[in-house]
Amino acid sequence: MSAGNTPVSLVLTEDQESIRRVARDYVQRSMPTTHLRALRDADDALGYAPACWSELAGLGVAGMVFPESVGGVGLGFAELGVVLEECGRTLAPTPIVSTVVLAGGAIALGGSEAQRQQWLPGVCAGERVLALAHDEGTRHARYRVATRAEPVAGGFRITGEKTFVLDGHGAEALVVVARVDGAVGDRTGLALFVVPASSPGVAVTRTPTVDSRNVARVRFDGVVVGVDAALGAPGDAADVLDRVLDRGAIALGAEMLGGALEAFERTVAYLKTRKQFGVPIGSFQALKHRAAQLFCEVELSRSVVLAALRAIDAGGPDVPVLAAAAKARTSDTFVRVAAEAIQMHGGIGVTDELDIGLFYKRAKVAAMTLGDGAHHRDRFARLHGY
Amino acid sequence: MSAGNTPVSLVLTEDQESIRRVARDYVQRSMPTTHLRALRDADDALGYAPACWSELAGLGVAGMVFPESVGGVGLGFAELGVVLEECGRTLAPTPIVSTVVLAGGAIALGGSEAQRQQWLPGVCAGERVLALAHDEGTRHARYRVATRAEPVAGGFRITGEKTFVLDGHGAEALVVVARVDGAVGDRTGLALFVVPASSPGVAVTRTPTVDSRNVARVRFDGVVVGVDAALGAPGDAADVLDRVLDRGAIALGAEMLGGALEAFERTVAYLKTRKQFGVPIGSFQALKHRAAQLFCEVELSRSVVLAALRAIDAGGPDVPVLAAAAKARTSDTFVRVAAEAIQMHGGIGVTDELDIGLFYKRAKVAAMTLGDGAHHRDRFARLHGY
Amino acid sequence: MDPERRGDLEEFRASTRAWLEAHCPSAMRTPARSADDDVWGGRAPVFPNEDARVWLERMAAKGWTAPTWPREYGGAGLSRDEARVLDEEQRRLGCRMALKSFGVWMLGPVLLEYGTEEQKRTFLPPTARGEIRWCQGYSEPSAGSDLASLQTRAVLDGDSYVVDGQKVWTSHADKADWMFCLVRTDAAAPKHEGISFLLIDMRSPGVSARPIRLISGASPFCEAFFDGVRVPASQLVGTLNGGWKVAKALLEHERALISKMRDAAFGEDEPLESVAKRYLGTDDGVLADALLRDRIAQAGMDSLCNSLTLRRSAETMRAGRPPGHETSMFKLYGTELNKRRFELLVEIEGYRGVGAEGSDVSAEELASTRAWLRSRANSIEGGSSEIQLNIIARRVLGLPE
Amino acid sequence: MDPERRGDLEEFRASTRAWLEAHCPSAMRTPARSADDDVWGGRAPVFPNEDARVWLERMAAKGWTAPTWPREYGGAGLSRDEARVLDEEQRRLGCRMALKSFGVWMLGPVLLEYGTEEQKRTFLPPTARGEIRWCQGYSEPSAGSDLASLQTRAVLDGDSYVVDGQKVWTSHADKADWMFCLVRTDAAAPKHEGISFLLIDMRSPGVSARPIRLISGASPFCEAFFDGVRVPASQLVGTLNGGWKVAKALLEHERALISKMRDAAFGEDEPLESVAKRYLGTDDGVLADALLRDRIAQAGMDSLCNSLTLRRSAETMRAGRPPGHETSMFKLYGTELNKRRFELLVEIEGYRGVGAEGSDVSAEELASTRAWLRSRANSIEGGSSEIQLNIIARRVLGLPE
Repeated sequence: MSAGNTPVSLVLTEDQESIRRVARDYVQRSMPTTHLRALRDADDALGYAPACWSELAGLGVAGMVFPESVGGVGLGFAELGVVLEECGRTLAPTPIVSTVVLAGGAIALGGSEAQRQQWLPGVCAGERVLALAHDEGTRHARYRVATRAEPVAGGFRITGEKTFVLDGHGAEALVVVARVDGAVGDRTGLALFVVPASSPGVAVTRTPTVDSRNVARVRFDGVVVGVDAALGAPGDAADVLDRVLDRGAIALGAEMLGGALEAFERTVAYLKTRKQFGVPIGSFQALKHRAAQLFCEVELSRSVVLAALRAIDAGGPDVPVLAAAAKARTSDTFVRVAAEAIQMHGGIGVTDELDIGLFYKRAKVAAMTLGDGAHHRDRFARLHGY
Repeated sequence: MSAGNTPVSLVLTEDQESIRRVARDYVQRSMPTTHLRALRDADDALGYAPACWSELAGLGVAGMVFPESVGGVGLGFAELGVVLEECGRTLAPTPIVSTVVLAGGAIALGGSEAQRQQWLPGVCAGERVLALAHDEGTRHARYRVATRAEPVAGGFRITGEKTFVLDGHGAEALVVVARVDGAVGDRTGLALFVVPASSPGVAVTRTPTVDSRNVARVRFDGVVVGVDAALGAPGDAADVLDRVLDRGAIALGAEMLGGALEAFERTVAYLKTRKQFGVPIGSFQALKHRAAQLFCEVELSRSVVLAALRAIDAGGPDVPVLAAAAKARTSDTFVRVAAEAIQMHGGIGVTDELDIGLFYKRAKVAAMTLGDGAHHRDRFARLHGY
Repeated sequence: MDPERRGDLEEFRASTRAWLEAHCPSAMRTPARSADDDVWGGRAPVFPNEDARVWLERMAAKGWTAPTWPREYGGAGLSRDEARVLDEEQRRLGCRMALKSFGVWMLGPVLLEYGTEEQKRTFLPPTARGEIRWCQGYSEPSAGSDLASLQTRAVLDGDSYVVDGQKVWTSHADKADWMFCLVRTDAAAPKHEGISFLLIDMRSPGVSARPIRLISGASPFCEAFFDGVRVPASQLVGTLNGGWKVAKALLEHERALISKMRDAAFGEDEPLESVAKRYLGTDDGVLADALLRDRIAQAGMDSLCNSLTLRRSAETMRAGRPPGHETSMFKLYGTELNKRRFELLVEIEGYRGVGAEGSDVSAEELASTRAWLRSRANSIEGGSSEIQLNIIARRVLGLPE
Repeated sequence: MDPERRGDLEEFRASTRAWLEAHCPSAMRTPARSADDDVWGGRAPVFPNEDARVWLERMAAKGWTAPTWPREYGGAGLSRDEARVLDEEQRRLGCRMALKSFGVWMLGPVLLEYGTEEQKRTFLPPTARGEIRWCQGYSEPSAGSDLASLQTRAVLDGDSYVVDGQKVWTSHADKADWMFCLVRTDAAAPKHEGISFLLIDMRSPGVSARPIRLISGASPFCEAFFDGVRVPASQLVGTLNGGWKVAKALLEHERALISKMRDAAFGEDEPLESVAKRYLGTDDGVLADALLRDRIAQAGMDSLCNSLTLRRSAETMRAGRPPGHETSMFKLYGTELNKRRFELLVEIEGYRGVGAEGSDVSAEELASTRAWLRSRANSIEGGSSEIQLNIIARRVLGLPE
């Protein structure tokens, strides 16, 4: 990022703008916020609509970041980020982050050609939903893995419990982070295994969250897998895990950017129309100043998300730093914008009837997912050696 | 502080109100902010005016919290706090905190009757200025004492360097915190010694601060003192030190409350008179809301300072918690109020001609002195067992 | 306080304590477990158990459900100091509140000041006995913070007012017997001068109510609709078009109530640090997360400072000195503190703090999630934080309009 | 950018690099140690050394002190892209700025747009050569953020304006040769419509200037006084009473300049974390103070995000799309970041960050203390943060007046 470089541009290309138009058309038409409400009110077991996911896959979304050799479109995260931002605007639930970015990413980055060919074409076609089973406690922590994978004849026996597995309740297979060596918290000794959800000893419990999505608790009770289930060499998975989690943080950041933009724009529109004391409330200077400050925060979020998405595609060494900055900033900004949106909407802002509360709930849950602001500031500092 | 108690009142008594009137009359007349400016512009070596200190002592300020048996007035910290608040309003520099509260307090709380009789009557008369030599690094830390006191025949040999010794450059004697046992950071093994500044091996360097006061760096280079220099049993001084530092934090908090009140009131007055765009700037809602928020912060500061001062007098077990809360809150509030005062005054706020900058500088230095907000939140948490 | 009065007060404390110990059923000395344990009275009262009914009857018979009201109106005629002692002694014993009542807390004081003798005799005694359950008809959809721009009309027709319009944010309108209500009686007058204060029987034809769902789930709030509702003119409180004065007086009582209840609520909850120890663990006795620890300490300190300020304000009033317009400060700061507390709680609980119903979180965790979402409304309801800041700026600081 | 243009640009980069390597004296490739190393030019220029004089002469001869100005006015006629390349190549080599000049940065662009041909020929070439040192006469004591309420009067008398009044916050007024100045030429008109833009020779009889002392110590700012100063009418820029348009255009340049210089300044300072490691120490490679560490990381991230946003804005403009009113955002955020940075620096240094002159602190510590105090003015000067927020709210968000 230093001066003198000619880094990738932060302006959308015309192709990216047309991807945005297509995504926006689809999402606004087929997955507006009423879509999320319908799933919620039906207490939907999946938390997303397979039909919509098929249609999105048909538009190339599921295979966007994968090469044509596995059935993908061969575009990049810059393009996927545009789609995620549009999904964020309507809080549209999709398995993009779980299946494409996290689990699919782990297979793409860590798997053999055979494993890639086994799993990714189905992902690109929108036919296979996968999940990354990583976290174990009440919050995200990169190397805090207690789940053990013990060598047995011809494979490993996996024992442990995973929490907050995104889309884990509907996944066909789980990419499990387990430990073949070392102590909880160590970066070394980690391994990734692809485990079909139907394997004996796998128990998946759906745990719906307040943002009307579903995550899962997954127990592995001595689940035996073959050596061919391992992505890369067991014990050396940290590099792949880091890359996958960085990409997940950036992708989720793009979705959150969309949510923040939408909540902010709806609020500005409300400030212009809602009248109190005979004038639009947007003419009150205190609210104006707060809105202007939010604008700055949102714009800064947009820049760092764009830069982080492009850094993935460019394969630059700055991906980890930008991932930390993007997730920290979008987490803090989305929560702040949504909280202010409620306050500025006044009474109706806290009713379930208005969408604003949905944005607030999503902001808080998404902020915690894959690490909140404090988590990523810690990581940013470590990456800078302090 | 629990419900059902009948705790000491937080309302000033009539006697306390008259002490306030006397203090205010004197301070406003003899030590307005021009007094501090004069000392600053003359690069005054002491940083306070001995003549004023004599006059304040004559009004009973120096002896206010000491019993009549040592020449004191026999009142309490509630009364001294009122005086400190008035001094804070004009940024009047006095050795109250250094001599009366810290060093004098150490002798009163930790000394033998002989030591009390030796030092305190002079303190009460305003004739003796003392200082507590405690901190060693670049910030306040209660038990981070590396200065050693090694037993020698008939006494101790003290070696170490102290920083930020309030009024240390003009003190006749120093109450030194040294370690007879244990490691840096231990609460055990501490001792307090009264060391005349003229002792061989004592080197005092004045280190003026940006708030136009003076503190000192004091080196003890194998300074030999007799056993009678020790306040209490060497090694067991932590209890006295804790009480002294709590009192210091509360007293300084009272002074900072005065500064915050004054900076705030001057700003509110300016908001009413300064016109921009044809109207008083105090009619702009964004500034109004910020002023109203500051008002709340200042009022909360006032309550906790009053409660803490009274808790000292009542000898309650809640002094440490209230000291931490009072110093944390006044530190944060004074800095915030003074920074906002500059911003709301606009251009003239950053000129040396206006007093507002003096309040800001004082706020920042006083906030660091005896522990800033973060320091006291840590302490508050420890006192609550977390 | 002079020694004689103090002596009387200690005597009152002793007798109060003895009475409470003798008459408060033991089941009523355990903490309420949920809102289901609250007793609101009314025509069709709901009691969680028989003890709750007995406890209300005994307290009402003493006049202690409305302790400072005159005896002839169902109160006990206690002084402020005596009422405080009664309150302290109930807390000491852990007594549940015998009656929750907007009528006692909010309507009563203004009826005592502005009501006719007939209104007082009609409404106060049954209110104190918990036989009338009241709701508050203030807010309207198009009014919000600008309460005085309310549109619900009342037109005099013979000896009745005919009321048409809609209220919103009316707590328990679906369960209340009567509503105290602001209506516009002069559309041509400046907005503050055309408002009147009416008491409306919720059984009147044309009244309907519908609960509002909040982001936190079901709520006691309702929309209430008035369609040609006839209200006897004798149910006007204060003068025609003079309702704004009554309304403001009542708002002061509401604000004081909110900050008082907030303060009380704090004491009952498990301290944040204790929750945090369970979820985050400790190193050497110190919470393992330094950043959350700092914020928990900040919240603890601010809560302490807020309580001290409430105490100072009460003492200032008791000392006979004029209080500032502090209710706005307490409303503002108390609600912001509460929001901060629940945000912290959810962050401490992490993934377990954002579970929805049907998840495997505990009842306590689910309750904290709901409380967190519910708390977002604290800085909006009862006069938004922005309104409180305006009031402080204008009335306390004297900043120009 | 099309490939051909890109090729040209790379050719320009190569030749520029070669020229700079050949002509920039080696002493001019070391970082400036203090403001004393700055070259401001003027009638009586002060150079820190002979190399600085040579460097200015060489750059001025190339037209590279004002690279985008047309050649006939002393510039080099470079495109924006070429100027950026020149800038990048100078940074790459670590070249000092050959000339600091309000004339080049602020006056030049508006003179090119609004000046007469004679004014351009008279003032631009010597400005580009560093022979005229300019100061900016905008602010006035009673105006502040309400710049347009300025009071300094200019009355036409024959072929001269007679100027009376006072300016404040005029940087280097005591050292400048000329001032570009806003004056009121029609007291009866609405305030924005009675303002004109004048160029005033500071040697004119009746002009005086006095430096202002700030909370951080001595400053380049002055008060400037005008007592019956005669200014030839030919020195009016733009139309009579049409000065506000010129003034606003110039303010845009100033704001862009401030955010650009801020951004540049960041790169030069030692990172906060590196200072923090010295003062706070580390445990296992991690800064020992978790709370300060978190704030340092936040500041680092925000600074990164701000730089990325500046880059995005520049790229948007280069891509030929309309930029937003982003200068206000950059002014606002950049100055708040700078304040935050120096507050953190002082907190990191602790007691050694608040030493006054005469204390035993190091020169770096003293400089950081001064920079911290000086930074308090950042959010006031050049349009306060409040003004920027107003602009964003109105022009970017379209919120009503």
